[in-house]
Amino acid sequence: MDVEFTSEDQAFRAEARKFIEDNYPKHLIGADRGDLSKEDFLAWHKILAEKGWVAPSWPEEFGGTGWTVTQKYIWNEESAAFGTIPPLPFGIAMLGPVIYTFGNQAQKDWVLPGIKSGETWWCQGYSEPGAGSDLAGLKTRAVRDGDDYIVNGHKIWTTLAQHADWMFCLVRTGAEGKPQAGISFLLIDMKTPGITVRPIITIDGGHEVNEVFLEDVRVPAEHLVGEENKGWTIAKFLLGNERSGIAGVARSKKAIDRLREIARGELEDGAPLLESSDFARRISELEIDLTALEYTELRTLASESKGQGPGPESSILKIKGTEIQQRITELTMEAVGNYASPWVPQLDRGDNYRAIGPDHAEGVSQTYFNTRKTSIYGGSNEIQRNIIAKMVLGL
Amino acid sequence: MDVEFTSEDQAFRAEARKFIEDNYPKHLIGADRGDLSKEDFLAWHKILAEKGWVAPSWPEEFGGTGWTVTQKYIWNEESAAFGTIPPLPFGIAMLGPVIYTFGNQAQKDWVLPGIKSGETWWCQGYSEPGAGSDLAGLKTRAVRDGDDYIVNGHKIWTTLAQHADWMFCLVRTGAEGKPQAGISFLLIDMKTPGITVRPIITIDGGHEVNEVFLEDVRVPAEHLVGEENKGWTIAKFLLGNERSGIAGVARSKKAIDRLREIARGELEDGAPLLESSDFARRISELEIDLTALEYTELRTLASESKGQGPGPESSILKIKGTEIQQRITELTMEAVGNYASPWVPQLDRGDNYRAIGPDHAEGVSQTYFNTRKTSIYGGSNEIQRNIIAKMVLGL
Amino acid sequence: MDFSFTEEQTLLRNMVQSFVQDNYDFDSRMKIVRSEEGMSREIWGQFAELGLLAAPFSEEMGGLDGGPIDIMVIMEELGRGLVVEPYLPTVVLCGGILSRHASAAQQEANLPGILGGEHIWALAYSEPQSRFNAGDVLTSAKADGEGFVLNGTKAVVAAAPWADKFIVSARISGEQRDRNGIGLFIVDKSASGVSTQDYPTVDGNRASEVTFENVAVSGDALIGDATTGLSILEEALDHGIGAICAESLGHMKSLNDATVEYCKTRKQFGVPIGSFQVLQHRMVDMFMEYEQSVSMTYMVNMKLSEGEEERRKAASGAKVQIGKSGRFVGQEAVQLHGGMGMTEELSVGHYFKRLTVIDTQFGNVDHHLKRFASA
Amino acid sequence: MDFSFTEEQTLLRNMVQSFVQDNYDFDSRMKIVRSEEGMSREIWGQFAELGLLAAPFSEEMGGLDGGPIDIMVIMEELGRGLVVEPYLPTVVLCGGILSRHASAAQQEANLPGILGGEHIWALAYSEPQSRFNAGDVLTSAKADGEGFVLNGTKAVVAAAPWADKFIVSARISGEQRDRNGIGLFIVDKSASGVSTQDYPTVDGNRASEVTFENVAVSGDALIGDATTGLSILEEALDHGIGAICAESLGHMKSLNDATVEYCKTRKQFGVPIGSFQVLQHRMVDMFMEYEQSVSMTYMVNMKLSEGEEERRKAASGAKVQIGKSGRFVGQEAVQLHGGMGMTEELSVGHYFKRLTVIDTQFGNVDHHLKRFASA
Repeated sequence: MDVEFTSEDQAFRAEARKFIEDNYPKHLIGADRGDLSKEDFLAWHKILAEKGWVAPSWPEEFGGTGWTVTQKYIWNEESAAFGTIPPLPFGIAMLGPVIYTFGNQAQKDWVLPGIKSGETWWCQGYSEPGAGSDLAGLKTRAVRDGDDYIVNGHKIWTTLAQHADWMFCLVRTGAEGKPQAGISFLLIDMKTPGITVRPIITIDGGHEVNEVFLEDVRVPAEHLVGEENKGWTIAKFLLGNERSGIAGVARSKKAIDRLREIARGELEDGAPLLESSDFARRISELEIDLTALEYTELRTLASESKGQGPGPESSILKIKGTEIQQRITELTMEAVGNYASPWVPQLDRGDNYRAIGPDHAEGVSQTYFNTRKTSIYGGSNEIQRNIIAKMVLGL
Repeated sequence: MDVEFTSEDQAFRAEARKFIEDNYPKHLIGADRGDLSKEDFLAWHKILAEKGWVAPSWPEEFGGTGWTVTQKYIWNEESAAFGTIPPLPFGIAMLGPVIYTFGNQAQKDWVLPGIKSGETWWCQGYSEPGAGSDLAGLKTRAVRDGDDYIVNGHKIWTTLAQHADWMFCLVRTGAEGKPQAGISFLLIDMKTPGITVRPIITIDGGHEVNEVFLEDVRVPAEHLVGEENKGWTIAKFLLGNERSGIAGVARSKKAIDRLREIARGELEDGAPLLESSDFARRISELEIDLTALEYTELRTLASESKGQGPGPESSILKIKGTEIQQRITELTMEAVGNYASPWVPQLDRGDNYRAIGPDHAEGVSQTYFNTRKTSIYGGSNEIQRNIIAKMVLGL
Repeated sequence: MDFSFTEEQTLLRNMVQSFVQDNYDFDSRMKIVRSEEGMSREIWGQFAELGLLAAPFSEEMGGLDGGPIDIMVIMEELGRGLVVEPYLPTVVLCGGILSRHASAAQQEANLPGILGGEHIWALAYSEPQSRFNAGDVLTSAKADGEGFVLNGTKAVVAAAPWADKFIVSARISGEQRDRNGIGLFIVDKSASGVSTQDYPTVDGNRASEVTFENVAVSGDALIGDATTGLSILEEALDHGIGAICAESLGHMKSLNDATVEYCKTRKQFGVPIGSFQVLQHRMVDMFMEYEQSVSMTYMVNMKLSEGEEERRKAASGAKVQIGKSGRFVGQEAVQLHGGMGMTEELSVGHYFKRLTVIDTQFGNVDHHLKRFASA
Repeated sequence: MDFSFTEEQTLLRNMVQSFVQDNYDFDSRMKIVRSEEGMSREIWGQFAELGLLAAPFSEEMGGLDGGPIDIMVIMEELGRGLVVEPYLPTVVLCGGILSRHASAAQQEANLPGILGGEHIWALAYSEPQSRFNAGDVLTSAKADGEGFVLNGTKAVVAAAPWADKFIVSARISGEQRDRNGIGLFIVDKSASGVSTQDYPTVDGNRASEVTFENVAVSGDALIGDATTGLSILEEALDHGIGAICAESLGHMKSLNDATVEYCKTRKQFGVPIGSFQVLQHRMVDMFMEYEQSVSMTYMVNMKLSEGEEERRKAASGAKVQIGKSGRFVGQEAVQLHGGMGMTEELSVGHYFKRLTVIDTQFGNVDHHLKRFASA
């Protein structure tokens, strides 16, 4: 048991850092996610793709990097420390592993390259108005008609669907047995007639999620992944992967650094807020909880690297990771005091936009409001606790 | 809406205070509950009985004081501020109201005077090993045999049964319908053959609770209160009353005063612990929560005085009251630092007993351990939340 | 000791409740918030007609002789409707200062405009560096003949975009954080040298950065004197706390009702989600937070007229309670509504955002815990 | 980076685990605790035979060349059995100080007695007024010829009733809370002027108030010198933290296992209480607290040999985690066991009490949050 990095690891860290510093687009340094255009989202993705570093978690035969667990950890740390915009998760983290695990050769051949290059923007058609925590309750129907499926239904919370070229989608193809039994996993071209995307504006004033209406949408049957009615296995596989990336330790570290910086600049009766023992205490508590989470994630990664997949224990990473993110954004909002109130959501900013109060106060409330979603999405934290109760504790 | 006391109320406060100061037994000032003999427990009770003040909550016709809600509140405040040993709850708070509400004339005539005078010490035979939160699951059986019932069963958590003359007891007399349907309320003489009391030592080292074994115990049928198989109504009535006294606001105020006193005497790097901003903050949080609870109790009392009985809302008083008591005892233990460790439970103290560390540290850990019971007994705090969810929120 | 409302107070509550229900449903509210001006002058006029703007003032001043409990009743009901019209700054804060401390001449000149609904007022007291310390004042008032000249910037002044008049704290003498030497001045927004940068706030209100550049005011613009300015201001802020505590009760009650209702109807796994015990207990905790907040709100509003020390302690204690409870209730209401709670379309998120601002308004939990401990 | 145990460490764990299971079940433990002496010399002898007392010492000293990770493994398993025999004070604290900082002569004179199980040691460092500041020292060591004369009282010295030898902190020079001027002395319990008042502690251990009255020690009783005493002591306490963090893992694991098991079998309302979602989520939270504690325990024990600043931060961070988690797990285990959890008959309450003491031992959460922030 040893927490030191080998000299090889240290060399890799230097290489990773230098690559980011030399190649990360200058205009995106410190960019706010809500302000990004489609091109902005993809800029770093494409640079990484060229370098061959866009999908470190994939097996090498499909374009992964072959890095050790430690190297991946270092790469994440360096990316977060610099504050890069991570490659889009929908393709790299979500669909990619599904395709190389469950897809046929043709699907591997056309889907994986598009994900890596960034040419195809994918979105995730899972949730429905009546199927949130109870995902298996989904009602969107796909009926076979010759070589096609005809899809009708209504998806919701579809992140960044406004930019998407394709959607991977859970649909109901069978009505018998348990609700989980009749579900299939389909790939749908967003340009197909019958698809309508409606924006949902969230309480932070942002447009990140959408409703997607599907009306008699014709999908070639070759875009079915795996077997018909066996989609639930794929869905669970994907959710498991989603969970493991969600701890966000390195980004939370960076966010605490920023919080500390803000608290150093904010004054309370003339003294830096950071010197207030109450405030310092709460930052310390956050740091300690984050350290614990970091080591919990490292322990998980270590057992994964020994061939044990991410088990239900990884629900801890989701729960603790999002709780910490929420506490950081809350404390950051608190740090800026009265200047948390001014409201200038990204959507409303014109060209003559002028910040209110200190620069570091900008958007902190929006970030706080937006971050409330993290305990809801990706399987709510209540659902994650159910998973641990059932799968780990056997209750 | 007005928080001032009238001049009548203020005169009553002065009278109450003077009566306590003049009449409270000197040797019981500051006495620790675990050290009390049976006589000690009853000394103040008997003085109050003589004065006619032992049962302020009872109707005047049965010996109540006829005080207003405000006067009762003042009496509780003054009693707690002085630190009196309250009259035994089993008779005054629990059984008395049952008897004058559900008992027949003969029962009123012999039970109520004994409660008031302190001549009869009652204990409560409710819980059983298999019936805790699920009280209706009780198994102790009473079978009619001529003019008697023959009782067999096993009660547990019977507080101070080692001193009791009589026990009021829930027994199963019918086996049909819902579990609640076949329960009866019996009064049992503890000297009846077939009764065995076995002490339970708790983690604080004290002997407060017991098991009571009943083996072919013969109970005259005249000691049935209310109708056979209708005891559940009485049980619920009694639990409701138990809940409303449990907030313990005035005693918690006194306990916070003591905590503050201790924190003034304990030093941290040479300065009083009370000046540590972390510690002061936690005391303030306690005081604020207690103030809120005090006003919540006052609001409940006010609506009771308008004829509305204690509703399910009073579960708040139980939950918040016990949470606050637990936090106070925990913080008090924390205040004394290393001297929380020495362990000299009451049972082990010989005549040559010598305190370890400062006097104020004595017994603080025991009190903390003992107070953990408060969120378990009288309907656990989980059960209280179930009650609010069902009865108040309609869930 | 008495915890009942008078008959007049019950009538007042019913009146405001009906008015809000009839004229200020969620859609109407959002229309007002999104309008150019961000408030409704029509609603404000109706407030005047209903006597709400006159409620707390004495009969001699043309008012209805109400007190903090009446304000409490009004604010609670305005909270239920998430009303943005500036009752708090105009009537409670500035109106309160004028009625308690202004000279007869100042009252005669200014109160009729408030009671009649002609003028909106804003209290310009916080500064970019002051955080929650109202005595941290850099804005200067330099004596100039009989009058004063004001220079400085006030931060996040609620309702300033709509206001006709300000009460402005400014330092006549002393150092940045001295308790003495602060004066409160009545300043017309139209006065030369006053400029504002207006913006919406996260809770659907409007505020401004207000700059005073060599603004000349006459000597009778000063309320009280230079030694009492901060005391007057702190008293007003404690009254403000009493009022927003009540307002927050309206928010919490609305959120709790909406959440229980939602959980009874929203089905997952074939059953209403309200049948899950974890969610039930969460709602019980929300209910208890609300009840404890009601208690502290009653407490503070009964104690606003007590001595300074007791008033401060009551106000800080109540503000801590409301800060914590409002945060908990708001966050959990969003959580239990799931994705729907995150959308602009539902009122839930808007109550949540107003409660978030209330935690900061007049000082947050940390600030008031310290003030409580030192009182 | 590597989170796996060596084969030797796994064997060590299995050995201690079997030993505790076979020789230290709950009844045996309670018999030992309630015995006149309060510990078992027989068990202690077996520790020596099994090599546990030699585990962390270097081969030159006759040890098995283990490190903090080995101690962690041992303490975790001793924690599962609630073992009271003084491994922590003898081997980890005093043994650690001797092995790292004593002179060759001091080591030769003292280590064999520890490794062989002949001598029990106690670290006498806290004082009635010192709370959690090991540098707050009133006990004096006055130079007297080649030696020193000790006067003062040490408070709540764990294992002192059983000890043959003490390491005592005493002030050679400077003021009460100066960092410099503190020496660590080896003192025989049998030395003239040493007296103890012995008592049990709430966690089933034994401790003493130890008084030194004109106790004369020779110059070679001093470990290190007068400028490094506090540093040596703080390092030892951080090692102690690493060890009790591991011990607490044993407690938490036992409590979590017992609670899940109890909730699966205990029926109320006709179903196992473990089927109630609120209790399920409570147990999930207990599980997560345990997992986070495991992480912090690994972390601190890997960092004990790093530089002082990193070691301090790691130790304080871990102690905060264990303090909070241990408290939560202990309280909830009692709560979920209901009345049974309150009885002396079940092991639950005893784990709870030991965890309660661990929160205070070597400084509580408040203390270590401040130390963490200042590191």
